[in-house]
Amino acid sequence: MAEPVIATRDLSLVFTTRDGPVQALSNVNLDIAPGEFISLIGPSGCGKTTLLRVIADLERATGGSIAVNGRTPEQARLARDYGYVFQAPALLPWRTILGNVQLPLEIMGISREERAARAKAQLALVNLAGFERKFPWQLSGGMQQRASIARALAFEPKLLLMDEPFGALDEIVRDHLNEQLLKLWSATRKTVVFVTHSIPEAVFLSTRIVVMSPRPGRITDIVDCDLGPDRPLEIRETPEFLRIAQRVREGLRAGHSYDV
Amino acid sequence: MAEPVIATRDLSLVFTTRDGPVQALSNVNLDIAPGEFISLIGPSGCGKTTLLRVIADLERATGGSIAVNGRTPEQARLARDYGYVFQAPALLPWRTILGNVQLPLEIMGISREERAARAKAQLALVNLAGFERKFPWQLSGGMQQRASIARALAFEPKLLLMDEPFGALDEIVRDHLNEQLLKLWSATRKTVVFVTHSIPEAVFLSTRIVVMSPRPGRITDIVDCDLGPDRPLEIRETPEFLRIAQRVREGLRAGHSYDV
Amino acid sequence: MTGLLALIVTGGFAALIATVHAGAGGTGFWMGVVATTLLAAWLVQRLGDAPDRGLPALAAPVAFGATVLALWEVLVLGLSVPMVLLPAPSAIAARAWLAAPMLWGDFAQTFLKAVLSGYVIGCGAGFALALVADRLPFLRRGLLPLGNLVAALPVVGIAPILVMWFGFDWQSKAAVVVAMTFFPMLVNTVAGLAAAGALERDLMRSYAASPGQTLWLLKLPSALPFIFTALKVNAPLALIGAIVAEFFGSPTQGMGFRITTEAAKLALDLVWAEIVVAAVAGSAFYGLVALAERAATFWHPSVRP
Amino acid sequence: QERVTLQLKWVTQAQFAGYYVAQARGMYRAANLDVRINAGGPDIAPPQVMAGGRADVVVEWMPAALASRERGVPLVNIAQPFKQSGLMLTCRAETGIRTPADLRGRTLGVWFSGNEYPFLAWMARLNLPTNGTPQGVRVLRQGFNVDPLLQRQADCVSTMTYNEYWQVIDGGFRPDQLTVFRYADQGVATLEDGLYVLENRLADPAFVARMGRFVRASMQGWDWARQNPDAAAAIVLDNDTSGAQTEAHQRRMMAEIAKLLDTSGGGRLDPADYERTVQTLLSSGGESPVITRAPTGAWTHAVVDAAR
Amino acid sequence: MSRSILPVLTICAGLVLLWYGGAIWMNWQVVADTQARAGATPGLMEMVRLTLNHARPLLPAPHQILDELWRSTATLPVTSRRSLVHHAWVTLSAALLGFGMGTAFGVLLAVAVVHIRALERSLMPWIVASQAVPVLALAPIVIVALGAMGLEGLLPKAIIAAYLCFFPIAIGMVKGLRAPDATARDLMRTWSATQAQVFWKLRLPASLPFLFAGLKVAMAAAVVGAIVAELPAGAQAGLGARLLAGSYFGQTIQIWAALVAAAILSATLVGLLGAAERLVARRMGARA
Ligand SMILES: Nc1ncnc2c1ncn2[C@@H]1O[C@H](COP(=O)(O)OP(=O)(O)OP(=O)(O)O)[C@@H](O)[C@H]1O
Ligand SMILES: Nc1ncnc2c1ncn2[C@@H]1O[C@H](COP(=O)(O)OP(=O)(O)OP(=O)(O)O)[C@@H](O)[C@H]1O
Ligand SMILES: Cc1ncc(C[n+]2csc(CCO)c2C)c(N)n1
Ligand SMILES: [Mg+2]
Ligand SMILES: [Mg+2]
Repeated sequence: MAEPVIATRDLSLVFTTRDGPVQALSNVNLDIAPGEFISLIGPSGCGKTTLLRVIADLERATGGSIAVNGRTPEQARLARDYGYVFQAPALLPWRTILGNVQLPLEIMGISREERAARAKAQLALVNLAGFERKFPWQLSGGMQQRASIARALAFEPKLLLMDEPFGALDEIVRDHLNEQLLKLWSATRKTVVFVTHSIPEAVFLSTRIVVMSPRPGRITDIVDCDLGPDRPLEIRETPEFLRIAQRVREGLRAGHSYDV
Repeated sequence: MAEPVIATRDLSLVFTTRDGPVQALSNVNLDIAPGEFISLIGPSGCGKTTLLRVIADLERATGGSIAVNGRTPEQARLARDYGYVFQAPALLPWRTILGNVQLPLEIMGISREERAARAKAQLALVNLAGFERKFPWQLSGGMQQRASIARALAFEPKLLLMDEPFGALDEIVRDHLNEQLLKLWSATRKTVVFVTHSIPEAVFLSTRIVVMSPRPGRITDIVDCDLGPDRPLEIRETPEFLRIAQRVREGLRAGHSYDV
Repeated sequence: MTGLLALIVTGGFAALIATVHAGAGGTGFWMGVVATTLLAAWLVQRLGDAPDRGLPALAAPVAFGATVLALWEVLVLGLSVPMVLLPAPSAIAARAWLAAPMLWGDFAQTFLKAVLSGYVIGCGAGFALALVADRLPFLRRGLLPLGNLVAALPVVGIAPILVMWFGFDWQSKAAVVVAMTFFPMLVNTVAGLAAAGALERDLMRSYAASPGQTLWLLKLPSALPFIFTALKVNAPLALIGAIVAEFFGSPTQGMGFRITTEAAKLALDLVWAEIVVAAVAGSAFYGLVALAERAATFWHPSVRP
Repeated sequence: QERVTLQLKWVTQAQFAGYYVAQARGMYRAANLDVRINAGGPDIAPPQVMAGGRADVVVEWMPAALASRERGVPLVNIAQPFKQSGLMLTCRAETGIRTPADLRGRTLGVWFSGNEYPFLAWMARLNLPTNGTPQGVRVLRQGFNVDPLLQRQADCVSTMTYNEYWQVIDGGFRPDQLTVFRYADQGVATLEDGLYVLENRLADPAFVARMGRFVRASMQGWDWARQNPDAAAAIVLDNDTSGAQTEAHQRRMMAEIAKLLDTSGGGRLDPADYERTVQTLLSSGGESPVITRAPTGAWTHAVVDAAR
Repeated sequence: MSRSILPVLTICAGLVLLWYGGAIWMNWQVVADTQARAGATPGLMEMVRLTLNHARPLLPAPHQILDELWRSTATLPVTSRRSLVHHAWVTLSAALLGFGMGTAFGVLLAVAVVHIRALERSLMPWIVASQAVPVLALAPIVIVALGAMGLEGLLPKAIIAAYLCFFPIAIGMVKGLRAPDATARDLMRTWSATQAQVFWKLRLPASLPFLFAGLKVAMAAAVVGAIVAELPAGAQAGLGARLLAGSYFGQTIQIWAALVAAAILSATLVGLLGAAERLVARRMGARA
């Protein structure tokens, strides 16, 4: 295996709050190789976002270690190793949609023409052509979410961290974007860490699925997902696909506190 | 049929923006009878939220007419006829989770003890017991969404308007909450208007499914969903269920601009 | 309907003013005053509820101001308030008309020279220090408490010192304006720079944006509502500062110079003419800043329709 | 006891020693008066206080009193304890100013608020324009102190013999390093601290009688202060609520004030002094003259006579 | 709080050094003039000593101010008329009363303006105009007029302080009360909350950052207002009276001592407001 893009050893994170500590991550051990597509799946509040934030150097682990591209998360962040799609759209209200998508490109000093061209291409990809000049509050929730995806894709990072990017989208758009993402991934061999709540989506996209469970947040299962690089939408009806999905579902259920 | 809870006639809504008008709703005709569970489904940006907002008197229609419980939406709002779960959690950052859930009860002048009791019960229902004293930013995205559901349920309205309440939740929690909602609905015979992106969820929950399509937002299909009041989770594997789901999927696809 | 009401109110006040100038009084007169005032209040209320843009938006404040002026005239003359306490608007206007060239000279000296330069420098300095403090936490913790100290320096205390340092002409007045406008800008900008949301900060962090980029692209835009608050508060404040500073030594021109010297001579009509100029200039200044605010913070919930 | 409220024109200092002495040493009480003395300050115009009904009698300079008379507050001079004017222009000798003619082209600090008229009259007599042209003088509105002279922002500043002049001395000048022009010597003196009341109240004989007793007691106070300057200064100091005055300064001020007083006539105004003041004011010109015509009825001897 | 002690001390030390330099530089000319007139030719060290101990300096040295502060506070009983503590108290009481009145008025005005559209249109421009009226010009008239109505002592001064300090609060609060975003307002609408409920539960909490920024500016303005108002009230007592007397007698050091006292006074008050703000923010769940 090539040098992992992300390598964690006994990674832990405890939030100190006024009414006591909250253990959000506990002994997370995970190696992610270049070009992998990893999905994180698990009950709400199990630490998926927190893990992504630690990788992105937005949160500092309180125990264990983590390396991103062999460096500390901070060095990786400063080197602009990753792009991050947040769980909420986080669009700046004073910028148009086009302006928002161009924001990272501006920060990275890309020329005006290229900026506009790239941003427009990405907006078209997420089916927002024609909305360039609208302001965020003039878009529906799903449209805002798509704009934020376009923003993360626009600057073409080697590592993509995506926190439930397709949560607010309907099945059809979601299928479309799943296909687009898969195409992008196999064409560019990006590494993707992807948080989702949809088991079929995880199985359809991933090379490996990491199942987490809450209180304290930890990894309970890692499911290999060797469906090969070529995945038409119809693959979702194959027995192989359904078998993996079933395994993930069981892992998920096991980690749950309900007795469903 | 009893007097409809919601009745729209050629309802239209045009937003005027700086670069021209946006037709968000066009000639929507829809009658919803008491005790119905109606799902709105449709591509992102097709006007689902807008329709809900018109019903809730948060947006004024620019054409056609609408009656809620035989009155104008404004009268219905002032009579506190409905509860609304927004697409974004919209929790007040300076209130604890418990404080947020109690807010509508405070406004409706319910006594302190009952407030606390009801709020706690709802928080337990959405599996947030133990997080009462946290502030919103200390919760994960899904937990915030659940808190906002608890808030809308806490004041026990006769009409529930829910805008993608379960979008940010994993399958297991979602199944659980779907069952709870169904139980609540069949026990209290509330009228529910429910926006979702999940076809199985819509079929599982609804008595009728309204399929919408964008630009301009309009109703393209209304699918009856007569699975009866008693719906175990397993009903999702029955041919009847799959047939209805297929019909909805087709309606959805037809209204889409992609040629998938 | 509104037009008719406006006509009645205008006619009523015209009649009252004519009566009072003719020297009449009595119960009937005062009942007329009360009735007309009530009608005027109703008119202002109606105009205030009219749509937002264009002429109607101006009608309400104009009607309100005209009412106040008419009442002032009627009351001052009707109750024969001595001129040295409060002159009637008509007397002020007459005096202002005669003294217009002098008023203009005073305005140029005080407003165009001292206020504008002091405002720009003072707001600029408060803003710059806020930026520095935001960037360097060490300075923030050290400078802000000291910034509070500067804010607390009363004009009447610093004005004599600054006149001593910067001379009698407008430079010392500008220095006073700098000292007065500095703190509101500092406090508001610091609060504004802290107002950007956590998620948006994380976003900039994820881009490894430089502090300058974060400032320019995120913090400054979200600080704009606060910054404009300071700019608005400072607009009239700057004017007061310059005028007051002129009380402590000045050339023989300027609004503050005129106000004190004429007040001591009990030429209150000229004093009030000068005060009217100050009020109009201050409001116009404020109005310009408020217009700029609407344009620059169109996205803020308080401005968004 | 009858109440009298006296409004001073400036802050508590030996300039007003007579009134404080009359109060402290029981002269008012002996005249069956309960006198309340209100200090003034830069923002207090005694005529305005009078018009607001907040004083029975005020200490004011005659130019300001005549101005207020023309503006509808008819003040009437009832007594004039100060015979001489203490106003002067003090110049740094090193600038080469020796005579009034040397003032051409200089920067001068002048007190305004009505005090500028004797100055303007003087400049008019010297044929020096005051609009800042090189052939004339440049005028600054001086604040309350002599800093402009010490800091060389002005060549000359206005001073009172009893106050600011000594601040210049304290500032490190010897008297021979200063050139002093007394307004009195230049023939442009105007009457300073006098006692004024509202004209309409003089119609009331009881009021005239009360003011008569007040003036007599005040003049007794002045007489005592003139003879016991150090003790008078101490009494002034007792009445200084701001705690800013110093004993040395007040003693010196009292000594100088004594030179301006005339207690012999019981405070009787000399009509010749009045005429000279009016003439000076009328000859001053300026863009907003303090008075535009000779006033009538601006003084009365009725009160002083009643005091006999 | 304790984290800021070191930075404050460091910066103070830097400022004091700068100040000494400034004092030498600014007072040089005056001292040189005096010495020349006295016919003396002091050496460099002597000149420096003289500039730092001049009785009527352009800029007094810090130790001169401290000395004056010490003399006028610690060495006198606080009831003495020469005690700066006494004068500070006179000013403080008027400032606090004025601050209270100004805050109440400013907040009420903002509430009224946010809720009654007609008011915003008709009244607001005139409120703005009123602020451009120089108080010091009006103060004598206000004091005389109030005196004619029988109001004397503390109240007229407090009214002038209030006049100066209500405006920043009103402007900030109008902004703050309108800060809640559309979703939060819609939420309250769905519950058909009354205006009062929207105010207490949404607008007011959301406006607190604006309110505190306004309060801090207003606190400083109230102290300034109280001091300004002391002049037409006869400059009998208070820091304003000390400033005036100092200016009138050319006692630069006394002016500076009064200035520093005023600055310390309102910085303390502003600091207290800051502490209150942090307390409130903590209770409202602000991040650490
Ligand atoms: N305030 C507004 N101003 C202008 N246009 C608006 C505004 N709100 C919504 N729109 C437009 O109206 C259309 C419908 O929006 P709506 O929010 O109802 O969509 P939706 O069906 O809820 O989508 P989603 O599933 O993404 O939430 C969109 O094209 C959107 O851009
Ligand atoms: N800033 C914080 N302070 C305290 N606790 C926090 C903070 N952020 C997150 N937590 C807690 O950490 C746990 C994990 O949160 P996280 O956001 O990682 O969940 P998640 O897996 O992303 O959930 P979801 O699917 O709902 O988004 C939760 O219990 C949450 O309450
Ligand atoms: C505003 C104003 N400034 C200065 C003076 C001049 N003045 C007249 S009497 C006096 C006190 C004597 O030392 C002073 C300074 C004034 N009258 N009004
Ligand atoms: Mg999350
Ligand atoms: Mg929506």
